[in-house]
Amino acid sequence: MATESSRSVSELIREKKEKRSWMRSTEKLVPAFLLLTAVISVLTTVGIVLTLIVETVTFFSKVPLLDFITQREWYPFFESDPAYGIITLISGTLLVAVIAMVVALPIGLASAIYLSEYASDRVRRIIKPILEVLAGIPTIVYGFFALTFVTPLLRSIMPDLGFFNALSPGIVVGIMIIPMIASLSEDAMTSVPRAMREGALALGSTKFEVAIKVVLPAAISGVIASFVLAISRAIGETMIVTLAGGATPKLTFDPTESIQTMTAYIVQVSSGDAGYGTTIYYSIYAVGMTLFLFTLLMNLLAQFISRRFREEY
Amino acid sequence: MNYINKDKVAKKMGSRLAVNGIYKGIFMIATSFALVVLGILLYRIFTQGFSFLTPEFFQNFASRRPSASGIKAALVGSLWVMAVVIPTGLILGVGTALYMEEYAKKNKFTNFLQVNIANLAGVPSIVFGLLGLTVFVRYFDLGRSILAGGFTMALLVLPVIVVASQEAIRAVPKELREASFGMGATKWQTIRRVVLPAAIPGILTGSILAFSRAIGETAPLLVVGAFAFVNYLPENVMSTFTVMPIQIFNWASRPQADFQDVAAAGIIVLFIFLIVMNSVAVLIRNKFQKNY
Amino acid sequence: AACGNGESTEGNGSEDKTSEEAAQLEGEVGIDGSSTVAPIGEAVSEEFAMENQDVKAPIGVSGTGGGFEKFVAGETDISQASRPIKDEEAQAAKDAGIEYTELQVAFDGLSVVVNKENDFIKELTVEDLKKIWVEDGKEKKWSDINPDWPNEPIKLFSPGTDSGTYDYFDEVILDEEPVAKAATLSEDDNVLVKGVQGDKNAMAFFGYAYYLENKDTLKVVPIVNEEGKAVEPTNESVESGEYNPLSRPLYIYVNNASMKEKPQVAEYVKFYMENAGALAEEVGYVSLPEEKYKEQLETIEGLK
Amino acid sequence: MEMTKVVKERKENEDMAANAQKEKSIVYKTDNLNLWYGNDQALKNIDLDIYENEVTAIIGPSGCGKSTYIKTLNRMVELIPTVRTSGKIIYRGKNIFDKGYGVEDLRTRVGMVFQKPNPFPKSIYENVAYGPRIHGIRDKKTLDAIVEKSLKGAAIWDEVKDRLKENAYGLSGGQQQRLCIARCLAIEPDVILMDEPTSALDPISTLKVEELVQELKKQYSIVIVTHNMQQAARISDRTAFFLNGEVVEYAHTDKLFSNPSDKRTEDYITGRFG
Amino acid sequence: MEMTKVVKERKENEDMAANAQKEKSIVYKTDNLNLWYGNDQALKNIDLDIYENEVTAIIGPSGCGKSTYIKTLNRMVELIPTVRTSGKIIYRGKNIFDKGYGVEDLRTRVGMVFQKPNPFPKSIYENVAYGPRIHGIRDKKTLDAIVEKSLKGAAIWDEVKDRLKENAYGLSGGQQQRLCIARCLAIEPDVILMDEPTSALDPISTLKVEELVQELKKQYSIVIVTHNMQQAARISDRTAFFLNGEVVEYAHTDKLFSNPSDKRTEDYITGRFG
Ligand SMILES: Nc1ncnc2c1ncn2[C@@H]1O[C@H](COP(=O)(O)OP(=O)(O)OP(=O)(O)O)[C@@H](O)[C@H]1O
Ligand SMILES: Nc1ncnc2c1ncn2[C@@H]1O[C@H](COP(=O)(O)OP(=O)(O)OP(=O)(O)O)[C@@H](O)[C@H]1O
Ligand SMILES: [Mg+2]
Ligand SMILES: [Mg+2]
Ligand SMILES: O=P([O-])([O-])[O-]
Repeated sequence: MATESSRSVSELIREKKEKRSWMRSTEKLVPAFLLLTAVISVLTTVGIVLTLIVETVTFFSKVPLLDFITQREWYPFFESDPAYGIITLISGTLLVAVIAMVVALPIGLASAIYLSEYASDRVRRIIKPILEVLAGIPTIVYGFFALTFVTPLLRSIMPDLGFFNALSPGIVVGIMIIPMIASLSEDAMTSVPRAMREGALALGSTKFEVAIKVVLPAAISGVIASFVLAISRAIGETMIVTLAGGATPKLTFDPTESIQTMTAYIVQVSSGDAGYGTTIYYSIYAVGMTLFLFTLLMNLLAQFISRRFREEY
Repeated sequence: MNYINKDKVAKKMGSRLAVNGIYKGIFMIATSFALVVLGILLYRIFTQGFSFLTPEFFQNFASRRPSASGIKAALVGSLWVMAVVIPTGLILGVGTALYMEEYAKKNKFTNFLQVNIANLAGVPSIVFGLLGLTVFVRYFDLGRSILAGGFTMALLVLPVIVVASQEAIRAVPKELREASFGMGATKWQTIRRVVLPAAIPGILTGSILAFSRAIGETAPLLVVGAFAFVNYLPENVMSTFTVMPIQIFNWASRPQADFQDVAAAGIIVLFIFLIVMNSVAVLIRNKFQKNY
Repeated sequence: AACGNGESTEGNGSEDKTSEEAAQLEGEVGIDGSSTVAPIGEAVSEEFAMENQDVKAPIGVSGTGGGFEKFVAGETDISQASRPIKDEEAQAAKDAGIEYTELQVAFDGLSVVVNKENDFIKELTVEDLKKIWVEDGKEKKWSDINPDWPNEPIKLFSPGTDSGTYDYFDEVILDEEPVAKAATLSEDDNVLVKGVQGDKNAMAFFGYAYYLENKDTLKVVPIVNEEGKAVEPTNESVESGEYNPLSRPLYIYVNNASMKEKPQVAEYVKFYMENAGALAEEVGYVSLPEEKYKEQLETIEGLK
Repeated sequence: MEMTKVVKERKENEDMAANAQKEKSIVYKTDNLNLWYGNDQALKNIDLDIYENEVTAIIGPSGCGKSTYIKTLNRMVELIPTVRTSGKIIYRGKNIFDKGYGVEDLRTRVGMVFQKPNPFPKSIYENVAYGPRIHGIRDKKTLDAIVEKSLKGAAIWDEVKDRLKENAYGLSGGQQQRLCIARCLAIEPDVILMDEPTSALDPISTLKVEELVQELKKQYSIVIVTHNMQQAARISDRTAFFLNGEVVEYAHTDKLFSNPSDKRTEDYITGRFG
Repeated sequence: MEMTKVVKERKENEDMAANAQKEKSIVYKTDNLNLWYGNDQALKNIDLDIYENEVTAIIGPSGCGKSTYIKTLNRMVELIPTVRTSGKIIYRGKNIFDKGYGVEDLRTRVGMVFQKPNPFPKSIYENVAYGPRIHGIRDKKTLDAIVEKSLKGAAIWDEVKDRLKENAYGLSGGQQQRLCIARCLAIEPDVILMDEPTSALDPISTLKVEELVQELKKQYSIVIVTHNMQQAARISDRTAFFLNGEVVEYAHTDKLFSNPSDKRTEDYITGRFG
């Protein structure tokens, strides 16, 4: 280690340093730029809320808010006596969401448990990408699947079932969100420390006992959050219910009946005949706003749950 | 004074093991359910659309005659839209994630940002369509262009990219950052030379999945105003366009039965796209997984 | 639909103008509007592009109302419509300073269909239809219409309430009263076809094209016209106006300023009028009488 | 570092124990055990007998296979998918690698305490009751009794008896570790395996756990891995010195520390490496 | 554990060094340093001088604040947002806590080696070239020279010279640690801080690193945290014994191990706790 050359490196560094005063400004500019990108996400929300609010306000100048909340029928197209009872669309939306959850919750959770507790690394590596493909299938494809496969199948089992019903799209929406629940819950479960599992196994637990009594309780916040996010996705789902749910707004909780969801209504109107400036046109924003509030509520709930019940380990 | 009766414990063991076995079976069946559905879906679409999947299908524009119909404009349109979505989504998404993970202090604003991102992730895609129509098409006067559609889709996938990037950035071991800081590196040097390279596989994996979802989205682009019939290729980002899901939707609502099969062929192409993208994501993930 | 007229269409197009003239045209023609009319427009654009490679004529399907919205905002040159423009829309156009011309492009014969197994319906009057479809607070049974018919509930399938097809039916049959609440609605006419195919007590109405395509699996109901004659929708009966009141014209609305300032738009509209008849039949609609197209061609000549 | 002193201080206890050793029966007999992680051999030809009601210490530098060996004794090592073994481990007369040997059974009878305390994210009570519960004990009274007895056995009862319903994560590291020991005692095991149970603890907690181990050995056979040679000297009856996956020396603790027969052992215990 | 012997074996070197010590200047002067993580005080009234071209060892039980202290010397501890400090650390005449004191500058002159080898997931070459690069050195020739010199300085050149382009993760733990030392040498620091640099290494690698430290001290001042008292005794000139965030005793290494002046130090080095 010749001192001569050693001197040169430290000196070089010092020398370069003086020349590179621009580095200081980079250090200041970069965070400013990054902050800007972060602010865009806020602007997006602001944009959404503004877009919705402006038109929604116009809507409520034509239709009293009270009617919107209390009426039990949704017949915007009857020019003589239109009815705008949002509860009708909400019931359709919830009906589909509930059916979807009945399908997706047990299956998604069971898949998550299988993947995180039982499956070998190799199996997991094969199945997870397949689930991701399932999650990435365009919803319009699912829509046709519901219409041309699931509905006829259901009708062959239940001859009384209408051609349009809440059941078929509900089931297919459920299938669509299985991967979401499976993958988010699996993440939550695999992040439960190994030590916890080892502790339980060392006491003579079977894998099932480890999964149900130790891992699941420890991961419960993540699991519940995945449920809530999935519900929110089910509520926001558009094409499947548009295609297979019928377009009959109805205040019902009978899954065999045809219904309309909030999203399906928006699609119906925005691809339909309603003229700009009509009450119907503004109604899609009021429905959009309701939908936005609904999903906002679900998301806040999910976050609250995962924060409130986050286990300390 | 023993409380544990060894015999009883031994006897119980059999039934516990049986329960374990039964549930393992149930869990396995549940997992395969999704796979079976995927199988049925693929089978139906392939048998229906396969006969239209000819080379001409890729070379032709849409036509009133099923046999002359092709997906060229929609395929290229989707690619153009992705060419806008990917850079926009990555710059905004990774930028936001970097800001939140590396620069933001733990304060109310940061917390608000995080909540905001999570909420955006849950906003129905059709609402993004309304936003895109109002802001990009009308307010910024971009018209019904690829740029307007691409920006709308970029905002739609933004939350997913942000969350995936945040996770990837967080997963970069603290030790690597320490090593870099320990040598007198500045924050941005550390990020650019250590954190980002190490996080890129994770960022890409999450982002590709987000982009592959964008490829299949119909509703927001319908609202923003992608055309349903286009018989030319876009020239630049200001061109009008159509995309695969909209073309498929258009075919599927035609009266002629043959168009249903053309739609199925379109779905196959879309699927191939998705599977290629997902495979790339999986490859990246598997290749870089065990680096540290 | 028969492809029989395809070649003659192409022949028609190339006769009228020299190819040099066409090659000079470029730019975009903005078209949006009715999803019902869209297949005709698409066929026109497809043929038009063969001769005018540099003109872009994409078609949007925002629906008749959505199309007018864009038309009024000056975003499109041509708006396709499955019904005439409404007063409010016309007013909005006036306010925006948009002048336009209405052109008919084809007929659609709304077809009333029932399940293939339905052997008792021979014909229906407009009054019968109204009785069946209007909302009156009761469940509809076949026997309510005709005591000889089975005492079974009727399953109704209708196009979405926001479609031009529904609008037209509502106007001419139901006198703008609401359709029965029990009716199942869908935005996608193929879905209605499936609904009727699958239910022996089903009845639906939808565009002529969807009936033509599913002729073998559906039974079409002859409708008693104003002259008291029961008529089935066919190309002839629709074109001649014998099939009434359920045959309706389809329209395009053309922005007059675009016609003047954009040669490609003028050329496109001209091409449309020259070929609409043949192309409409090819995609499942019925052409207007020949004279009607001639008449309209003259109208547009005056706009250039 | 007056190791010899430490050892001498224990002489009295030792004498007694030494006499008893002849009668003591063997709990675990390890016979030519080899173990591979994938292609890397982590254990080589291990032969080792573990005696009833004794504390057997395993020492050696990092990576020598201590943890691997102790985890093989209750087949926990099999959780790592790449692991392969050859040879035998005879526990109470049966080879634990035999086909059909119930691994849950084995682990019920052989408890384990880990390096880092790993209580479940449940209440203190539920942590201890977990084992009895999965083995089918539902009766509240019995469970209460078991919990109390186990916590007493782990010398932590007095500290937690008033807050049994609180989450175990509220306890200090040392308390958590004793809770884990209590959890392990609750199913009344035959053998207790401990992998560096005090390495994450402060000196006072360490002392408590050490005292506890001395107490427990009256009822249980204990195998303890430790980095800390003083600890091995203080609490164990026998010590095995591992190096690179082999047992270099296995002897009575006082013999091994005062008069090691292998040069490597001597180097290690005098701090020449490790 | 004949610590005294170990210490004696080093006497010869020591004598020489001891003479030189009077003239040695102070690199770091810590003056009444306090440090809190949130509300928990981790360092209490630390006064400590670190001398040029010496190895200063810091020992003490787990959690006593060793890592915290060493990370304060190059202000790395500030990466944890809750940290607050009071007092002074004078490095080469300037208080590093002064406003306007360039923290990047400080860290450029004070290198650090961590407990777990933490090479970047890049090639061996790029790992070493990282420091010079971020400081603006681009010239390929100069970089090549620096990389070679640093790898030689860290006694790993011969092992890696043929695979400089390979990923550093392909190296063994011991090699990785020496690579990290090379990386640190590449920017020619004045002081090198080492936080338990051998605790994750096997005995042979440990030996190599220890020899390297002895070599490096000719040019650099070294502060080393270690769990291993033998190691402190083997390689350091002075030793500070930390307990609960305080410096219990700070003295020449031979003095501290052979004749500690504090009872707690004695207890610790004789293995009565820890
Ligand atoms: N999961 C694993 N996969 C591959 N190799 C492993 C694994 N676990 C341990 N090893 C290797 O097996 C050898 C023995 O490891 P083991 O953990 O048994 O050592 P140890 O003596 O307990 O060390 P320590 O004192 O650090 O805990 C080591 O070389 C280690 O690298
Ligand atoms: N990031 C942190 N936040 C809060 N407290 C911390 C943090 N890091 C360390 N501490 C606390 O500060 C004290 C000193 O920790 P430090 O890591 O300096 O100990 P150490 O002597 O290096 O221990 P070890 O030998 O285990 O490395 C401990 O009580 C520890 O719990
Ligand atoms: Mg170990
Ligand atoms: Mg430390
Ligand atoms: O799209 P339509 O307006 O014709 O229903």
